[in-house]
Amino acid sequence: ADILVFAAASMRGALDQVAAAWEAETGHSVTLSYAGSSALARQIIAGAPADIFISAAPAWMDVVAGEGLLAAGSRVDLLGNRLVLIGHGAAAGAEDVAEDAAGDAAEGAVEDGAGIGPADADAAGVADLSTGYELAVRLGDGRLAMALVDAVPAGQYGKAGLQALGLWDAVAAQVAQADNVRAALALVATGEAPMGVVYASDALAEPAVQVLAIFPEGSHAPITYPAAMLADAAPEAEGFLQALQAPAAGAIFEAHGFEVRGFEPLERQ
Amino acid sequence: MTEYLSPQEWQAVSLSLQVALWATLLSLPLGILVAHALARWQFPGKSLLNGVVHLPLILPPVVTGYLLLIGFGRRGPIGALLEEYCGLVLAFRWTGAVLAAAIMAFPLMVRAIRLAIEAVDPKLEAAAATLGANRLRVFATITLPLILPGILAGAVLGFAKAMGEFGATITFVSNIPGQTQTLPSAVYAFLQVPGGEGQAMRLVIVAIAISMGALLLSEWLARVVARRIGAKEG
Amino acid sequence: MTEYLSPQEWQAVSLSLQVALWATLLSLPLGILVAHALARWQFPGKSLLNGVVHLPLILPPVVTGYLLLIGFGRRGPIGALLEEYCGLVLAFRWTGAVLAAAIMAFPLMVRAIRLAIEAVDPKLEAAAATLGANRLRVFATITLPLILPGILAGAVLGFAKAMGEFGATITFVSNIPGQTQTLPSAVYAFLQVPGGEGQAMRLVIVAIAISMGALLLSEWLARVVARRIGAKEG
Amino acid sequence: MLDLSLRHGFEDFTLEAAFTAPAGVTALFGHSGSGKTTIVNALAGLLRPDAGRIVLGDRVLFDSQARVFMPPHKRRIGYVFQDARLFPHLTVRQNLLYGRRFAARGGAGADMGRIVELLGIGALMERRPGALSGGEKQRVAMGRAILSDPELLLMDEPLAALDGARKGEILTYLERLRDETALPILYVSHSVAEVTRLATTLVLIEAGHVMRSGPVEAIMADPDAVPALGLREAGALLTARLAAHDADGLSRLDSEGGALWLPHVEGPIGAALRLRILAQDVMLAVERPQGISALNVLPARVLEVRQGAGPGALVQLAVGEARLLARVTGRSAKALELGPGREVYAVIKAVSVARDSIGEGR
Amino acid sequence: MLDLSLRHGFEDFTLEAAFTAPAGVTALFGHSGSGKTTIVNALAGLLRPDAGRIVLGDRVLFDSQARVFMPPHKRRIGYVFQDARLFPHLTVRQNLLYGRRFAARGGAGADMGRIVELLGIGALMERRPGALSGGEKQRVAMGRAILSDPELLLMDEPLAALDGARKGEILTYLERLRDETALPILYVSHSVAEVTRLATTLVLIEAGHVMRSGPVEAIMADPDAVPALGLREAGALLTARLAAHDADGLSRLDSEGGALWLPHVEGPIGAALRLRILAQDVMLAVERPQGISALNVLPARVLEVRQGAGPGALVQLAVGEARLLARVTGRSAKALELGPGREVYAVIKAVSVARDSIGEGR
Ligand SMILES: Nc1ncnc2c1ncn2[C@@H]1O[C@H](COP(=O)(O)OP(=O)(O)OP(=O)(O)O)[C@@H](O)[C@H]1O
Ligand SMILES: Nc1ncnc2c1ncn2[C@@H]1O[C@H](COP(=O)(O)OP(=O)(O)OP(=O)(O)O)[C@@H](O)[C@H]1O
Ligand code: MOO
Ligand SMILES: [Mg+2]
Ligand SMILES: [Mg+2]
Repeated sequence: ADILVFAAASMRGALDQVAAAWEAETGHSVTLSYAGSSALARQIIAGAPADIFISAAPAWMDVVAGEGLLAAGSRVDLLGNRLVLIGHGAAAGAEDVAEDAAGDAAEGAVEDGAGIGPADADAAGVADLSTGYELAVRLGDGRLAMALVDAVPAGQYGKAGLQALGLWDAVAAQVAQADNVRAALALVATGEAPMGVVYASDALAEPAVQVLAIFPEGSHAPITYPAAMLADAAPEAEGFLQALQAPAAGAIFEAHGFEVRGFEPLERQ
Repeated sequence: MTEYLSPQEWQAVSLSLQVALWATLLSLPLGILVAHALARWQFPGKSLLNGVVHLPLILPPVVTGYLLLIGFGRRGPIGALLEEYCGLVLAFRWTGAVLAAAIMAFPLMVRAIRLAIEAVDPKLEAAAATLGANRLRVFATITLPLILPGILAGAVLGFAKAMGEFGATITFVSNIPGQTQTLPSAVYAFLQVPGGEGQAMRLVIVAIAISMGALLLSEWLARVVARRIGAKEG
Repeated sequence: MTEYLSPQEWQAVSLSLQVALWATLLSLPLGILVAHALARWQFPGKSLLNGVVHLPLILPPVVTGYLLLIGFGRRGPIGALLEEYCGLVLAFRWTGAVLAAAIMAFPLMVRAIRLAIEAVDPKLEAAAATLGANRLRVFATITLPLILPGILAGAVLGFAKAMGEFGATITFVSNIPGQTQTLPSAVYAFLQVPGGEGQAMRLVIVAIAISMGALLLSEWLARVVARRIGAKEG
Repeated sequence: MLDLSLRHGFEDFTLEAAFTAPAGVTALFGHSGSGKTTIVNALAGLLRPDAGRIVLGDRVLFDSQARVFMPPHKRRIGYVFQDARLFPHLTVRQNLLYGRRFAARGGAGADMGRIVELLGIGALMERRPGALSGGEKQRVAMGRAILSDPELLLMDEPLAALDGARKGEILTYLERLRDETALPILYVSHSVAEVTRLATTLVLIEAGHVMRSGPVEAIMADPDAVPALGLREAGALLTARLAAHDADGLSRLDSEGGALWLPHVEGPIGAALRLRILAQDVMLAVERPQGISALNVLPARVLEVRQGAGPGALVQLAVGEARLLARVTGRSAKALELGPGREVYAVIKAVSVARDSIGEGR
Repeated sequence: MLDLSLRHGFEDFTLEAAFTAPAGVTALFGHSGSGKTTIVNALAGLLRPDAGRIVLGDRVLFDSQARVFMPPHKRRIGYVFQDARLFPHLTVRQNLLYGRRFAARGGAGADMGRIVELLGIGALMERRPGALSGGEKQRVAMGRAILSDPELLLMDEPLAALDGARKGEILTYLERLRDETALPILYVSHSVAEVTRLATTLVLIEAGHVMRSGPVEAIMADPDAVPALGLREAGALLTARLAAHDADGLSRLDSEGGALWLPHVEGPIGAALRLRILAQDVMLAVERPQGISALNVLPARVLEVRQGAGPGALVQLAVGEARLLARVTGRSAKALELGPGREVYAVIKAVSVARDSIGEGR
């Protein structure tokens, strides 16, 4: 009656709530083990007794799938996310153009709280990051905080996006790479780095940062959080995987800044 | 205090204590042996042993955890053997956390004990030998009591390290509440949630309190022992 | 060998060496002072000092890194002062990596040196005092030479730890190739990518080689020193 | 019976010594730095000599050719170190009992209570060595070695740190140990008084070599050995039998050289004793002197007069069956016309034969 | 001038001592465990006594009431420890020079070369203490303390580990140190011979208390002090002047008690000397003896006869201006009818006055 879920650490806030709701509803219990996607995937390959794996990037889910450890047909693209450019507090690296617009938008997003996803932020007036964005100018001699650009998904997406927008080369030398997205966020939140690239979901809950711009869709591969059941999962796992895709869960995820992907129906054998 | 921490946090605290204590106690005898070998014996492969002992210090903890996972996981060569012949499963159990913590603490422990052994006057050991004590008895009756302060120092270093160990543990046994979620892993999990710093700090304070308690206890014990030994020279 | 590592990896290797060396050298004098205070002096707040020294061991490295960021960042109270009055910037600089490594290595260093000091026969120090040497001179001419093996042990422990330190460093100064990307950061990055294990291991081997070299060197030096000191007792 | 032949080189020093120590007390006598401790360490197994052979009774302890090296704990050799080497973490009592635990006979050998009393350490039993005076430490170390019930006792200047009274008591005890048990003792000392009182065999070491070795009486009465022992310490050993105790507190001893009156000598009538009569305590007279305070006047015949480098002369005398040495000035030797065959009287003050020169004989 | 008054308690031992040590050598004499090292440690500042006051010259080193405690390195007190305490990481040379670096006069005091030669450690200069014998260590320790150019020298049984010949040489040097420099020395010893040869002042310690203290001549010639010193060591000190060197190797000394012929005594004519004449080396005769080997026959008058507990009697004699002690048996005392006022002859063999009982006088 107990299922074990291995989930990417960045999902912690939202997933805890979803799991609590499901436990209350079904009387089953869920244990959530949060760590980096890479560590979790390797552990599953090494025989970890997980029932469900939620990765922060398709690549690690692919690796687990490649080992033949997934329950056939159980993999879904559970969530999506958006990448945003953030600045520290109200005094983002550049005191000019972006300040008012972006600042107001971010504050609005925070104040309005739950229910406002990136799309809403978009609607609230935060501009899309464009090729014309004077990123290097605004950055000055400050640092651009990102997750490891060649290793951690948020960093990889961010690098791809900046490259696509033609902004990468100008700032590449100033990128400070953190070991995960949360650490990058902390660099901006403390003001050590004036700007950073993080997930919209991270930016949402951190009052010390403001969203300056959103990476346009298509500037990088879609950000996807795949979820799947392991081949030898407990039977209850299936119920939880479904609950993750239910509208109630979707609301929670959206409240935490994730995009809820068009849920694909589970194929049952 | 019950209100200060949630039940799950209490679990992490007590698990960490349990892991650190076992890691310290289990590795102590081996640590003393290895320290003695490095301090007093001459044998081929001594440098190698010395190097291996220091490895966990040199390697990034994640790498140590990764190597443990490969070696001691259920599918790893040693892990599979242990499970088959001893019925001992380490991976994703608190026992695995003990192994990880013990390995990470080992070099600190060995160094402290080794320094203490090297400080024992070999003339006293020689005197014991002339009184009929063989090597083992000399060790048990002369060397061991004289290095007690060093052993205490090693133990408390090891315990503190085991309480703080994170990278190797989470990589090896993951972060399963109630089973492998130690205090540092819980802190890590909090730090993944925006605004979780405050909660993380609450746990950090608990960790500090425990380790400081152990530290004070060890210092007190060391003083008692030192007073018993009295002046250096007989 | 040039082909074995990419230029960027070479950079990481040499930066790690640089950071570990500076961290060891810079913290050694303070480490000796603190070890001496803990071993031989009586003063109020001694337990507190002892606790603070052990903190980096007890705390998960990420927490240490985070605290460093808050304290020594450009906006941190200490960091701002340092920048204003000493022109010393730590955040995102290799100097910050040195600070992180030094702090993480500090408890190991202090413990080793402290044990060595406690093993020095106070009667020899008393003899030096009767010959006219004041406290400082007694320390410099008697205690210090006699604890050289302990200092070496502390230094090599500190160096190894500094070579392997990852969590606090990347949290504090992040990972900027050529400036703050140390060997462990590079290893970590490889381990995050599927199939990167092989590349990570390549770097790990370099790290091991360097630290083993330091270890062998320290053991050799310790033997030389021990031979000079000869038998324990004068 | 100990048979030893060793070669060992330090940087600036080479030891090349061979001697045989029969049962009893063998004294190693020699200047500071002459190699005494080195020999003793080799015996105990704490030093592995470059070459040689050590046989104790029927056990080969060391043989460089046969590649035999018995480890120290199997040798059953008690060692009183020049530095006390007490175990700092154990009380005096625990130090004393340390060796006993491992003793073959379960410590049936010496009686703990008696040794503690003799060494005067009864009040110290619960102290730790850090709280002992120098002499106290040395006494505890002695007790520890004796109580380990060894087959050979090595003592490296055990009495150097003790005062005269305590020294005398302990020497008396060591004599008993020598006579009552068969325990052989190898005794390192700088003090001729100690040596002659205790030793049955004497080994003179000089710069790493054995100069002389043999029965102590022979060496002590030999003018040739005088330089090594020191002039002031030259003197002969007499074996005597306790013949009577007089009411005025004097005891009569019958020696090979005749009857001697000495201040009260402890012991039963008939007991065998050894007397050391220093050459400088013997006065010579050509006529039997009258009205003097010296009680012992023995007729003697001069055997040999050896003029020393200085103003003194050593005179070897035949007194009955025994040999005595007398030290006189050259001026007196001339005045008294001393020469081989001359009949003289040897005058010995009763009180000159000090209590600590009288040992129990063997 | 040293003025000391101390109280200090260990668990089972209480020291309560006060004495004054004038310039010259003050000997602390007492049984093992009587508190000698404790006193010396307090002087050096290595032990902080419970109460008391120590004044050296015009410097207050310790005063419990005034809360003065001068740290050891400022006291300028050289200390030769009972255990040598050489610095193991330094060579013998570096050990010797250690104190000199801090010496006030930049080590202008003693001459290094001379001390090294005298101590016989020239060949050891580049060795480390681990490679020294017990006696060698002690000699280096002595050199180290002397070379630190102290204002007071403490020596805790410095000669215990040395052989007779070396002891004699070093005593000679210490005498010179005493006489040529004004360096006061506090000397702990168990050996009366050493004490009487060196000391000008004697402090007898018993169980933590000062039993007697005063000029050494007075205490040595006092039959009351004999129990504390040991019977065998009883004897008087004579002050004499070197009067002549004879061709046959004898020297004449003019003492307050008359002329004495002794084997060659080193020194220039006119030099002041101190002789220790042991009570047991003095023979008494009622008529002047003839034809004997003893050269020195001094007319004397009995002052007091004190029958001891045993069979012996101590006879105090007036010989000219001087006092002598003689030890005879009760039987002889009766036979010779010794009693106050009796005129006798004191017979002293020339060779009895051992070389190490002749010190340079003051
Ligand atoms: N480890 C060593 N290395 C070099 N030389 C040594 C060593 N140990 C002793 N020696 C030398 O060997 C000689 C003999 O030393 P040993 O200790 O046997 O002398 P000893 O006769 O016991 O002298 P003492 O009466 O002073 O104790 C000395 O000259 C000493 O300096
Ligand atoms: N630290 C201590 N704690 C308790 N008792 C002590 C301590 N140090 C010395 N004593 C005791 O004090 C007494 C005097 O010791 P001290 O060392 O002064 O004697 P000593 O006269 O130098 O003797 P020795 O001639 O044997 O060296 C002894 O009975 C000793 O046991
Ligand atoms: O934890 Mo994730 O794997 O990138 O944030
Ligand atoms: Mg010796
Ligand atoms: Mg003493």
